[in-house]
Amino acid sequence: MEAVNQRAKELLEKGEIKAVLGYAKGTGHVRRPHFARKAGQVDQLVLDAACLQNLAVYVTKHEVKKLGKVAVIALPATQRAILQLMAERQLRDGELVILAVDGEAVKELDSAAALEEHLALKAQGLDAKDKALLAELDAMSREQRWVYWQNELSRCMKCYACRNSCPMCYCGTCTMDCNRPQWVPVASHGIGNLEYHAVRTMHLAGRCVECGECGRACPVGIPVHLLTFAAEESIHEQFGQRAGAKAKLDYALSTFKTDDKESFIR
Amino acid sequence: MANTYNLSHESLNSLFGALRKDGRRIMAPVEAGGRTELAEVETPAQVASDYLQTILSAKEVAFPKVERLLSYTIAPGQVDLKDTEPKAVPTVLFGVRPCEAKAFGALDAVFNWDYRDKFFNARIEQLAVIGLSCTKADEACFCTSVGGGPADATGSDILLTPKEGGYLAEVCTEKGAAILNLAPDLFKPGNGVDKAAITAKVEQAFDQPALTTKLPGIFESEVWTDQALRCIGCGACAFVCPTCVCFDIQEEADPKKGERLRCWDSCGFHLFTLHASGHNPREVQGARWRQRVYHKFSYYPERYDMLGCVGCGKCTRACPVDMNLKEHLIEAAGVKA
Amino acid sequence: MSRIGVFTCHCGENIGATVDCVKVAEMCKDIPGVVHSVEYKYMCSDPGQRQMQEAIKEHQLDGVVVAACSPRMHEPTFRRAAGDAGINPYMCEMANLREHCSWVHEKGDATTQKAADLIRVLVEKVKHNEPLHPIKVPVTRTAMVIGGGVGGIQVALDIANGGHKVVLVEKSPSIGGHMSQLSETFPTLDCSQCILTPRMVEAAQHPNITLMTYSEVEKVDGFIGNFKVTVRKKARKLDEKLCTGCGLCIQKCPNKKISDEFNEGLGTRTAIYVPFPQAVPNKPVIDLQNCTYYKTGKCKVCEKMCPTNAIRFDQEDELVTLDIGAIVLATGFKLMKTDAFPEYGYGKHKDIIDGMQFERLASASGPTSGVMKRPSDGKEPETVVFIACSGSRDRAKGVPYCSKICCMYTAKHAMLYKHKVHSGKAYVFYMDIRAAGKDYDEFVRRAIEEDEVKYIRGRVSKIYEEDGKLIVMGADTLMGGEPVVIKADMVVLATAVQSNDRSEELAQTLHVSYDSYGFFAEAHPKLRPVETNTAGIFLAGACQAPRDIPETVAQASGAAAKVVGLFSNDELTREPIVAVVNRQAAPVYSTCVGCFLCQGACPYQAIEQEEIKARSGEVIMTLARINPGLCQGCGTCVATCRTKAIDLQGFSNEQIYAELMTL
Amino acid sequence: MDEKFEPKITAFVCNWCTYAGADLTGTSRIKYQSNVRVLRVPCTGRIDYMMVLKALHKGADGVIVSGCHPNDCHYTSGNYHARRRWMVFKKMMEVMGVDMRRITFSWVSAAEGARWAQLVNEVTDQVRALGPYAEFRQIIGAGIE
Repeated sequence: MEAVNQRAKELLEKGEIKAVLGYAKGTGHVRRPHFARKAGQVDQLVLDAACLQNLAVYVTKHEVKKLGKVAVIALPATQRAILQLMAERQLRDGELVILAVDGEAVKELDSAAALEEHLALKAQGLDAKDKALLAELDAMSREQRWVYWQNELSRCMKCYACRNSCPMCYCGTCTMDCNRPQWVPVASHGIGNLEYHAVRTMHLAGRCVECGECGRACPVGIPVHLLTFAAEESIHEQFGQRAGAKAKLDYALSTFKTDDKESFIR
Repeated sequence: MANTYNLSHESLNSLFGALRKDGRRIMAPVEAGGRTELAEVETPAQVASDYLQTILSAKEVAFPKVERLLSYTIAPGQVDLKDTEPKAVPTVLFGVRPCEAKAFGALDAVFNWDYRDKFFNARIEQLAVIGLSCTKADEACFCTSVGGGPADATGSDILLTPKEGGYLAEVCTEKGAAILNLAPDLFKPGNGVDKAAITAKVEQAFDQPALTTKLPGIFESEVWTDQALRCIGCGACAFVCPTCVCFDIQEEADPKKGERLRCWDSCGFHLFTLHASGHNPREVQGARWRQRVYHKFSYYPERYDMLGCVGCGKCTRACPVDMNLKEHLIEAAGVKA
Repeated sequence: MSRIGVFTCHCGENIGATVDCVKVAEMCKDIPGVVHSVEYKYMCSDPGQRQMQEAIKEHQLDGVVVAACSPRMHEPTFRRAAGDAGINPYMCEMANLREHCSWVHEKGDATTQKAADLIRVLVEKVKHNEPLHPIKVPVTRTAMVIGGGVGGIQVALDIANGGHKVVLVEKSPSIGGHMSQLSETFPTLDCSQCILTPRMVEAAQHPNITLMTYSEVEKVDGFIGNFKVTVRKKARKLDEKLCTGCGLCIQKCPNKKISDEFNEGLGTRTAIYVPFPQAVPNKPVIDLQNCTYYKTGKCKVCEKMCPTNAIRFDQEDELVTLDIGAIVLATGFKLMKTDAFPEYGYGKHKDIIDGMQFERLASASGPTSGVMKRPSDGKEPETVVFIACSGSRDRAKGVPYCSKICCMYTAKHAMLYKHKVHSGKAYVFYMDIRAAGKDYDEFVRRAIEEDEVKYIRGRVSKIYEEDGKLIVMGADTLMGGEPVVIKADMVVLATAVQSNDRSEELAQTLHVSYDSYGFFAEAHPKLRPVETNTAGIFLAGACQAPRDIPETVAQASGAAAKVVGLFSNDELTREPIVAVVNRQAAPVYSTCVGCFLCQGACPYQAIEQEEIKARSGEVIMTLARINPGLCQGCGTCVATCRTKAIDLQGFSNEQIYAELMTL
Repeated sequence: MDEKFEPKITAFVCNWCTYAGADLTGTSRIKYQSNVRVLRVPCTGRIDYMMVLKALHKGADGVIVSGCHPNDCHYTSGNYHARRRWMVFKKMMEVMGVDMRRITFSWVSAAEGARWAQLVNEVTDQVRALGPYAEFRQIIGAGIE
């Protein structure tokens, strides 16, 4: 951490960046995202196991872009999200300083190519807990899954914490906000919730970097991340593609193979 | 009119029975999958035994997240409009915290300001609140800074305060008295308990009158933008808030029929103030965050002579990025108590 | 509120017998927005159409639903009629009461109800229709023909004679293609070069044709009428303007032992060379792989010898970008090589040759000057075995399709051999004889009956060498599968016709589709055989599938007619069923976020970038833009777009949503 | 279950293959059950999964999505993109517990008039046997006070 902070301070002092985006102490034991805008504020930055949020959610916001060049203290999930954002042309090379943190090591990167190379060295996968949850879901009968999700989703009130905390949900006008026509109802009733989460999942399928931020953000504890994880894992299985791994866009849903499996098609 | 009684743990069972016999639904905090949620219960055993607060506030019993206002069918040449009669079930809200009980006053201020909202009032009329004083608090709590307290009886028809062997019951309103009268034997005369000694210590964190005075002068301050850099613009804070009343009217229709729904909304959403022209008077998240603060601490006092915040801290707990309201108010206005 | 008219057609008895049209028309009056609903015996008839037109005027209709047959049948008819009556043609929709209802269901209430439902859906759609206007695209009246074989030459000449400019691009140093390598042609046995070379010269001298030989297409941008094609002119290392084609450099080149492509490896050439004496243009090219100077840095004999100082060792490839209105692909084919056949010795026997090599052996301009000599020792072969279907119709090891030309050229080869070696014996192993064509079967019969070529119906399982002979082991299936062993001096394999090298790469460059064998795909196998699915790109000859010369030439003229037709207008009119990216007032500009995930989903590369700039010139955002010239209106991008920023005119989200809401 | 239950089937078909195929069914006078309502789109690539969900929302008991066979797409590759989208959508629906026996994906070419009739009959019979999609209907209106 000291090395990261030292470097961040240097960059700020030299005026190469306008802010450092990292984590700071929050309420109780919570860690919160934090923008250090002056060299003196860098010491407030902390980095420990309680730092969880995917900070990439901030780098596409116009409020943040307006600050000028920002350095991001990027844990692996943040790195993947930034790379995917670059592939989706939401960030240019050199627009950010990425202080890639993996355990003790820190690397300073600023391009998609460098990120891709850096990420290639690491295996991406779900943690044991989420794997177990997905397996549990998988083991249920179809009817049980329906009941499970209807039960979970009944709590959804469409606060959109899952959407807004997701680094890949950067659209200026979300499809939920499109009302001509209103494909997905605004109300958080049964069908409205089902359709919202189906659309959210489909929109993230092939783009989800599996950080799990959506699930963490949900104030009412709906494991919405399992939906995007299931979609992403299935895409990886079926097409071999993974979001957040390539500098060049490799989107599973705008590519195809002529021999994609179609046993389900009559 | 507060009269104080003692209510034993054991007598709660009978009280619940009496309430249900009277045709009332009992809503209380329950444990569900590691969360504390408000749900219908039949016996006190179902009520969560040890909880700080529910995630969502109790407002949904009077102001549900989606409610039907009217519906219609379209037949050739005519539209048959059907008013919806609010489904107001006699309800006892059991075990809500004093902050949330107090919050019904803030809701009432809006729903009965210029127009008396039929739906809200129908539900409130059928609602009785049995509050439960707090014996613990966390860092998000700040009721004492906004005129409340862990044992504040405002808004409760009966306020229970835990004590050895049961509760001290303060019957505060006529609705409370009506409950007492359902099972008068259960309420044993009693008093003299030092509530302050039993209940949680919540230090006053800031000087609210000073804050309210200061706010108009710091509207243009950079501090709101700075604080809101972290805000991701979701509606979690507003949806868990016991006093947030903003709603959106949605019409769901096809060529044969339709209905008009009222749904929770949040001023934190970018869409909230977006004009059809594309112009957005609250263009940046800082402006939206500021609106939330000002609405509660400046506009509410101006218009209703009360605060739009009860210091429950639900927003802070629900926030995915830890926007701590208390901390940010102090930082913005320099009004540390 | 919309003012919609519904016109229900009985189609005589076709609809009326099953659907209660009167009741349907009555039911439709109750649909909100419908102000006029009638039924009529034949809506498509003249009085039917007139009735609709009068109703449009009388009732001030702003939308029309014609409930009749399939829109695939009469949509243009009714749209035109609606347009003539003064409303936008695209405000007219058709409900398919015939093919999708009356013809497939029994008479009854359910069927009548379905008919009314189908109309209701379309009425809701029409309420959300927007007036659309045909898209006009300007046309550059210059065609590019890729491939300078007989097909390409024919296309070029036909277009040029039609009065339009043509750029003929050929990758090798000379035009002429495979036909220039042939000795004689079936079924007339006239000399191939004698009929082709005048055409080559005509093409070269035509004022409307620009030849670009030794050139390849690198990049194609744009769309029908407006392509931008980048061509790589490979360096000949020669100033073509100065070169007179005297050939002195070729004579003096010291490196003479290079395998000659034109003679299919049966002869040799020099490092500076023209492919064949009648080459057009008759200008040499230096083969960089084999030139002594490029290998060792010393030599330059040609430069010293050249009387006009035309040699340019420092010449580089040149990239030329051209404005082109239409492109014709005529890139031809290649033959499978003899080394593809393990049972025939993997091509290691010199005397097992392919059909094209035989052509060179038989050709008067070939390495043997037309004298039959087998490649290994130059002896006259006394027995020659021809094997048809070598690799063709072979699902296991070759290609499953029929190569089409082999039956004919094998007969021709056998005949040519017999004409040259009267005492020789010619055997043909075949699977079936496919000689469908004018005078084709007669030609084969002549080989069998007059020239005594022995046809054996069966496959050859093995060829091996023994005492200077090739032992051909086959079977005669017409004799009950009896084994046949022939000691041959030479074997000619009629190897399969395959798509040309790098044809898939070229297809990708041009964004045209191709089949699994690399042949370019036509837009419709029957009705649009010379068009590709990419508007403005056409096909001629064997690049599409195996073809013989008459077919290639016919198709070439067909493609040319398409191009000339296209060029007969100043601008093109296209259906406005295209996708559009929404635009809004500042500061939103569009709901498009510029992620460009749609680009990959577009089969036509129609999605471009557009920069929104501030007055200062600063780029505010980069958005997607659909090129209406390229877009074909499939709507794949629409379903891909997360923010619903793209919509498809004629099948918009609003329209489809409205249709769904009626269900 | 209602004895007279007749399922509502909504079909999304592409203009060039399945719609044309269904036209051929008509021209060939092959009869099939009248439960299906066809919505025409240019290409399967145009079919947004929201259309399928909306069809279910509006009370369809079964949905058919059909287009050109692989390699036959009028637009070259719209059906390939659609196929991928369906693969992911199907997986999603399965994870969410939607009854995929009610959503049928198929290829029906312009030449397969008989196949269209057969498909519609099979789907109609299957969905009739399954009964109304009650599970899905239950969530419509649920959560509204």
